[in-house]
Amino acid sequence: MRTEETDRPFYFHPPWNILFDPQMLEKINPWKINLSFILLSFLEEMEKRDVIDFRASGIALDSSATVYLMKSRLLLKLEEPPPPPREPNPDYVPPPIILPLRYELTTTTIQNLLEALEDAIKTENLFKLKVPPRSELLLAPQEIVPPINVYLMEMEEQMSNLLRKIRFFIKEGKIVTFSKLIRGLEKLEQIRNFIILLFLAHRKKISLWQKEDSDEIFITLGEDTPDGSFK
Amino acid sequence: MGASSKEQKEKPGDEDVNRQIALIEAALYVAGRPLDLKTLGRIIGSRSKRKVRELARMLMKEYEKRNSSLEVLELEDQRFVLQLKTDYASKVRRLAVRPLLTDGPLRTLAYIAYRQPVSQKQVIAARGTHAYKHIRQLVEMGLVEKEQRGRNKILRATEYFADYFGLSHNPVTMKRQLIRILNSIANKEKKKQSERKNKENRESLPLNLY
Amino acid sequence: MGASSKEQKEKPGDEDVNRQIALIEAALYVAGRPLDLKTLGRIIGSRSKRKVRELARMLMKEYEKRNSSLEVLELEDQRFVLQLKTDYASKVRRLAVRPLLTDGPLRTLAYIAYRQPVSQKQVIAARGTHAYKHIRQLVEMGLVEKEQRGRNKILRATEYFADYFGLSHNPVTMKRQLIRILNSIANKEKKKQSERKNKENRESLPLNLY
Repeated sequence: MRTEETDRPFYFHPPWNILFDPQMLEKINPWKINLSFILLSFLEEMEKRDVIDFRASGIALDSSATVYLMKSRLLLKLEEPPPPPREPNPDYVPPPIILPLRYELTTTTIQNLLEALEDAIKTENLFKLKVPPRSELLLAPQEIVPPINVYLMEMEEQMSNLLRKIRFFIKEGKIVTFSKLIRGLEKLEQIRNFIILLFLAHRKKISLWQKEDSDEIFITLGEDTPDGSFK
Repeated sequence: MGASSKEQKEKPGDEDVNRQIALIEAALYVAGRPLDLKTLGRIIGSRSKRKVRELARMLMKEYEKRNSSLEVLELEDQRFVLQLKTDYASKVRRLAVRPLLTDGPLRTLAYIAYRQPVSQKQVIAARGTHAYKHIRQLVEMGLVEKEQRGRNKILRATEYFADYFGLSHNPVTMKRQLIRILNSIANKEKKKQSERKNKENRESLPLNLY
Repeated sequence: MGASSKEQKEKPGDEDVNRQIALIEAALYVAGRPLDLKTLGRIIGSRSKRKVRELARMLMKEYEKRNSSLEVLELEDQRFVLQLKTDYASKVRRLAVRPLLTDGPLRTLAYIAYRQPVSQKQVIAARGTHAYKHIRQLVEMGLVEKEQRGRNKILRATEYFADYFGLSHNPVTMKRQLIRILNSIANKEKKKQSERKNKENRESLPLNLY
């Protein structure tokens, strides 16, 4: 019935084990060790068990000397010994109060969240995030203004053309990215496509996405154009 | 015929009572704080405080009979509150919606409540400089309020705090009630500590108790 | 003899079951949101989903039997929730007085949910340095989670956030839901604005699309 635990000598258990574990002894703050208590109880325990272990006593004595040495070294470094633990407090601090647990319905609604979102987006540096893939495209406005005017006149037609193209890509099961959509087109055409995309998004025909750290724009069909319908 | 007309009268009456009790329950559930008879009366559409109290007590009894982790309490000032029984708290604490205060801020809170009105300077002197952070947190949570008085900042527990414990909103009464609560907590803790000391063979034990 | 030993066995068993049901109630009450079987299992110390579901259903039945304004529901994804019955909500909603978050942190939260997954850097750039504090608070409240990815900290909204606002747990769907609702608000607002002034700034148009 003897377990491994009971086979080990008693002094390998707390509080005496501190004297028999050099690694532990090195780590501990010597001021935290009450040597007289440990040694006295060690002796008492040996007496109680009627086994005098001189080897263990020697180690205990050696460790005690080490602890004293550590303490005196700290003192020499002008380190104050910590104040006695039970010094009366200058002011009484009551124990922590535990608040009772009560569920509480909060007043914040999804509406509040969305209003907050609008505010957050308004103040965000939008241009940094919303520019098309190559920002230089928008940096030459003089050149593109006249053609756009022509374009605006046939906007409806252009929009349905582009929407057809997007649907085609989606039907093929491909992810529609802006760069895929404009692949092979000239710069001016790319800009036109981007503007039409914005109009399509405005009419909820499509949704536009951007991933973080990427200039790519992802395109999905909008709520007014469910995936299945290819009218 | 008389019997049947009586039945007809009682039936909707019972339903009314049930509905009113359920409404009081709904009110206490949503509020998450003690509500007074006037507020509860407004919810069930009754001006009779006596009647409202009766209904709230019926709800309280119903909760007592149930095998429930929740309880309805009647506080000294005739307010009622629905809350979790304390012996369930430790197991489900971490699921709570609001960030829960850790031991440090709770001690600072206890100190402020105990000494209120108390200057911030005094709180820092008693609790250390980390208490600045606690005070900020407690003010943010609405448990403590700060008032500039001359060069001093005066701290006190809020009514919201008082509601947590079902304490009176009157500062003097609140303080008296609090001191009683804090003393009883302190006594319990002392008991626990001495029990723990007796068992203190392993270092890991006291850590796991919390 | 057999009967008495059976009785002895059953009694503590019954108490256990009652305690476990009450613990599930405690968890659902404190959380105020749907909890899955795993979470509930952890609370009652059981890994058997079947058993947890059974106990939660017992709680549900108990609530059905009571004259209560509260109900326990089993959702399609096997989560359970304790909530106020809808026909009581309108009567007591005005007793809710505290917002989940103040304006600043709420805006930061909305921004994170909208842009997620989003780097902390980007959130700070968009919301200002005070957002560091907001992020800490949001993480503490369990509304946002932070993941270290290389040198970046990536933020996203948690399932708790989704549950609180009744949004999908799937981040992509959640984002789409947010955008849809936002667009409908934006459109309404735009209508109002254009009614007020016919001259609309053309540049602002595409910006509101997102």
